[in-house]
Amino acid sequence: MTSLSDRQQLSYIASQAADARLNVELETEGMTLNIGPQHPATHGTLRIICRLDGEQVIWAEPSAGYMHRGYEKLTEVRTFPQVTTLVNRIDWLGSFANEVPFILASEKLMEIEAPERAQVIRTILFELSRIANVSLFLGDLGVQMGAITPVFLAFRDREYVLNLIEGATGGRFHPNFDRIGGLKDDLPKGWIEETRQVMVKLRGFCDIIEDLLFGNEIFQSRMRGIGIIPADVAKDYGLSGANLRASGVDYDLRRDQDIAMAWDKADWKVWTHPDGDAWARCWVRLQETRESCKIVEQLLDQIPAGPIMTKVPRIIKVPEGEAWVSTENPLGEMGYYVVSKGDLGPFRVKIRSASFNNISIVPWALQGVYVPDIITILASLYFILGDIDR
Amino acid sequence: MPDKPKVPGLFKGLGVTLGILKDTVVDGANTVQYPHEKEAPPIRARGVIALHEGNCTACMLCARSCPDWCIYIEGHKQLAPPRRAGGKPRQVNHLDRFDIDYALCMYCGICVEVCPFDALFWSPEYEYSEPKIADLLHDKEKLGEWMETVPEAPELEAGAQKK
Amino acid sequence: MIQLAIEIPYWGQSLLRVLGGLVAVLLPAGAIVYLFLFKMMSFMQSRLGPMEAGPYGSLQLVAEVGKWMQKEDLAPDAADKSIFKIAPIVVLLSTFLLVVVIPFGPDALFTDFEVGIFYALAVASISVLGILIAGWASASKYSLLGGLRAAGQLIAYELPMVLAVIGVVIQAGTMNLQQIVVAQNTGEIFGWGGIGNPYIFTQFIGFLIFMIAVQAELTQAPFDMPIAESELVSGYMTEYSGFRFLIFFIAEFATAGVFALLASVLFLGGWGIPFDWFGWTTVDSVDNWMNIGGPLIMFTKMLVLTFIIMWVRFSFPRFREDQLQTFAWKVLIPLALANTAVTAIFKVVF
Amino acid sequence: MDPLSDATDTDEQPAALPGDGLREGIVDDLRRRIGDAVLDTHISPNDDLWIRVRTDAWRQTAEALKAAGFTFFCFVSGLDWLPSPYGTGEQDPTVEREAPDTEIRQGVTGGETRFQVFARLVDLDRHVGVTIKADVPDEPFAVDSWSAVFAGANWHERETHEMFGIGFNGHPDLRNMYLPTDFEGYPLRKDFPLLARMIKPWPGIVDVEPMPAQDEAAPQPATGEEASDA
Repeated sequence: MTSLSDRQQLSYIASQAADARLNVELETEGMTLNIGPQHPATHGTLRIICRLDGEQVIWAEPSAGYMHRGYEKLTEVRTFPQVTTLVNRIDWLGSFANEVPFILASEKLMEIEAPERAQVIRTILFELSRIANVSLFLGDLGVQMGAITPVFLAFRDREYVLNLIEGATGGRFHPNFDRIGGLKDDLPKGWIEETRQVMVKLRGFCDIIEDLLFGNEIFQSRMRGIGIIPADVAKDYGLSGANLRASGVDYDLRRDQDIAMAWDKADWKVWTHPDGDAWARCWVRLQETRESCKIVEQLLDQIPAGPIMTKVPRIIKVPEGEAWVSTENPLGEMGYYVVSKGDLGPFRVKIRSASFNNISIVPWALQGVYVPDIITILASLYFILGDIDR
Repeated sequence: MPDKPKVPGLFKGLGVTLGILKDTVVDGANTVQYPHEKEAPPIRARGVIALHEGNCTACMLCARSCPDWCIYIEGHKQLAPPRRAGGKPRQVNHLDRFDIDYALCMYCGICVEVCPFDALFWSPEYEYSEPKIADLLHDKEKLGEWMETVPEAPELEAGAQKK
Repeated sequence: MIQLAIEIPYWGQSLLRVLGGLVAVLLPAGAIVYLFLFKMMSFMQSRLGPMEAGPYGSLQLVAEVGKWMQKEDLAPDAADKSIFKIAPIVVLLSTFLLVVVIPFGPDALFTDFEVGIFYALAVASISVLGILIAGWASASKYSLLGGLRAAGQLIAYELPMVLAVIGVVIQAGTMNLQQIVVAQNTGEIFGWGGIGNPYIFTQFIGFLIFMIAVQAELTQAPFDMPIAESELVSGYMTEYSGFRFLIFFIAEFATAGVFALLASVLFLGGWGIPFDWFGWTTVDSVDNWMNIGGPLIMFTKMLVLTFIIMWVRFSFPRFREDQLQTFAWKVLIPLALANTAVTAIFKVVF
Repeated sequence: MDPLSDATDTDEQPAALPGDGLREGIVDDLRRRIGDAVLDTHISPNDDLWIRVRTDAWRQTAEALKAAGFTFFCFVSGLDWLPSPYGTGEQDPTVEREAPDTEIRQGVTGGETRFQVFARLVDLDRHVGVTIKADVPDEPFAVDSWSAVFAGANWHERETHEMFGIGFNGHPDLRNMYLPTDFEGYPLRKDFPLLARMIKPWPGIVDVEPMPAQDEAAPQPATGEEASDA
């Protein structure tokens, strides 16, 4: 890994911004370009207004809100089971991972804990939805950079993971499988064996993407040294997940907090990268996909026998109180601040989604950058529209 | 700017695509030619909701707990023959109308879970798209028809405790 | 020259030439689109590609043309109507002009130009004009950006293409394409004449540079900045639809086919197979059946070269255009000049 | 979870507090930095930490915590403690509803006003997070903006402003984040009606028509007439 020293990083940004300023003094007539809301590079309806000078961006500002469904208002009129179905539509690629923090927060309020077996199966499904989410990212990364083939491979291998999730939970995209106190059902027969085979396929997929994309010199020259985000700026903006770890911050919520899940049962490594550029972010995500495969394979052998659900009354009334739980979702740190006043539904749920913070750095990151690099930086930050707009 | 492109990286990429070409030619593509061959969805797939009319007592629990308000139920009370010979005729709810509007439904499955009399089941059927959106309002008979497509519940993985 | 049974009047010959030209351009384009864009690309992505239209999706091309024909051919109202309409024609024109000079057999050729290759390279740059006016006339930001990028790229890559061809011209000693083909099939490499002397061996660097330059001329994958889907939607072609987009589509693949034909003439020995396999010595002594065999051989060589072009197109991500320009000016052109110098020295010494 | 601390006991020192005392250390450190601005704290051992500060010390708290090591900005948002006058829209209109309770009860660390603004910061090295709350008084319906301290707060404050109407002094541009610029009203306030549930009648109203009375002359047809709402 080439580690660009801080001086190099800042000099690169300064030079880009300097060129942009120079052009402004020459009175060259700038052009305002709207990228989106209907655009192949934005994963959904995000609009980025950028003022260009030639091919360089002087000022860029994302304008979100085209997909705002008003989740926090909706949760106020729904009961707890209904909010679980609502909540896995926020990050629709890694959808099971959305339900888990909300359910953990409610369980913390009710001071109950899912049985051992449910915790392990929850962690396995959590990692499976991470693999489904990030494998699509790896394929889509190719399309953003212009290579057509990786996206088809991504969809092909992601299909196996989605079939697994559908086999266990019933829904490919919206499993709605998590309940306060455990899971809705147990795993069907033969599921564990099938998962093991799919994990082998997914490892193969990661190797193919590494050869096809990451090994490719054109790809490296497009990604290295672009969109460098130093660690303290990342922390200031609240970037989380692979974006933070790519700037050299060794922080992973799966390892750094004790939470009613089974990550501590498997031994796996948290990958970081010193550079903090677009390449580092994508490289860290590729290694994390491999780590997830490793976690799933190890946990598959450690599923204890036992019930899948603890004793929970049929009509759930969560006692009064406030709780905050956040987990390491595929996109970053997703957390729920659940305020309950003791009746059927939550009183207020603050949904802290990862992409909202990840995208708030775009105006800072896009200064003085070329037009194709806008797409590179956006692709490397990897956001999902539902996550930004909620 | 770009360091001189090292050759191996580029050619490894070419090798990969050629490899996939060979795989597709040798052991067939991963895609399924849909109208001719169909992929069977897993047993638990949530395709459509089937109604077992006999069990339904119009208790409206599913309609009340549906987040999208897409279940419409109407019924009336009537007398039913007594269970035991000499017994008093029972008052029972008779179901007149039980519609599920699949244009609104988000397939969350709360109604199937909450139904105390096991009248609603999931069936993995997925081919019921309609040219007109109004036809997505399935009435009692249509939901009855889906009943045969409801599969047996799969046995569970080893170590699972029977609920 | 071959003696035909009946004497074809002059207008008949020119009619034949027009039909021949159409076939020589559209047949490779159709074959490439079906074979490579539909089938090979799908197989490389572990899927089967179009299977519904006709057996094995063979009539997909007809369906495609039919679809584009019946689509409405609209132009944005702020567009500069006249040049907006003729832009695709200009791009297709350059392909037809280029095919005229390519020899397909001892007698099966349109014209026998003394300065064949010089004319071919000059005509190839007309398509740059077509792309530029398409970009400018569409009055949309994306097309403008696409057009400007295309102009910069195509001009930057014409230089290495021309320089790569000079190596071949020096070695063949003539600019007449027919003579180049003959030179390749009769000469021998350092005394061993087993398979003639296709210039791909002695001019390998020239061949590499020429293929990279062709990849850039066609705005294909590693160099498809002008049609960068993920940024400019589809560059200068964004505003086109219906019949005009069909012309652009055909032009794109016809140019790929014709450049592959040109490359096979320059580097793979064109329509000929080594003459002394059949005891031929000069062009006139070649048997008549080569007028049928020649085009077939050319077609297979063209398919081989297009396979490489498309293979690269489906596997590589995209250069950024400043990297692209640096690669052209700082790497390809010096390499081409060096290649020309070395060929000249060898020409003189041997 | 000990019961809601309604009395604003500032310095209750629970005897042998379970947990590693990390959070107590943070609270004491913060008290040293901003003195009596810390109004109320609530620690759930080994789990989470809530701090309520005076409104005018809101930005000062941010700077103090950032200096104390809480460099990771998590989020800023608002809370409206008024119970919703509309209920969940799933009531049977025929049944008379008991009067909706309008009594405002604040959450964990108490408070006086109906609106509160709350934020969360995380110290990545010590793996601990803190939730900071502050009341938002009615007349200067605003708090100081954090965007100078944490650049990430810019977007969060814009969203809180458009959803609750809370002003942020010193914020560079408080434009609407999600809603169209000319949108009136603040959606996340509890008294903002959720229109979707107002227009459509609730299908969950029990619609089982009662037994036809025995002495009624003409027995009603067994199938019962079509109910009104579709």
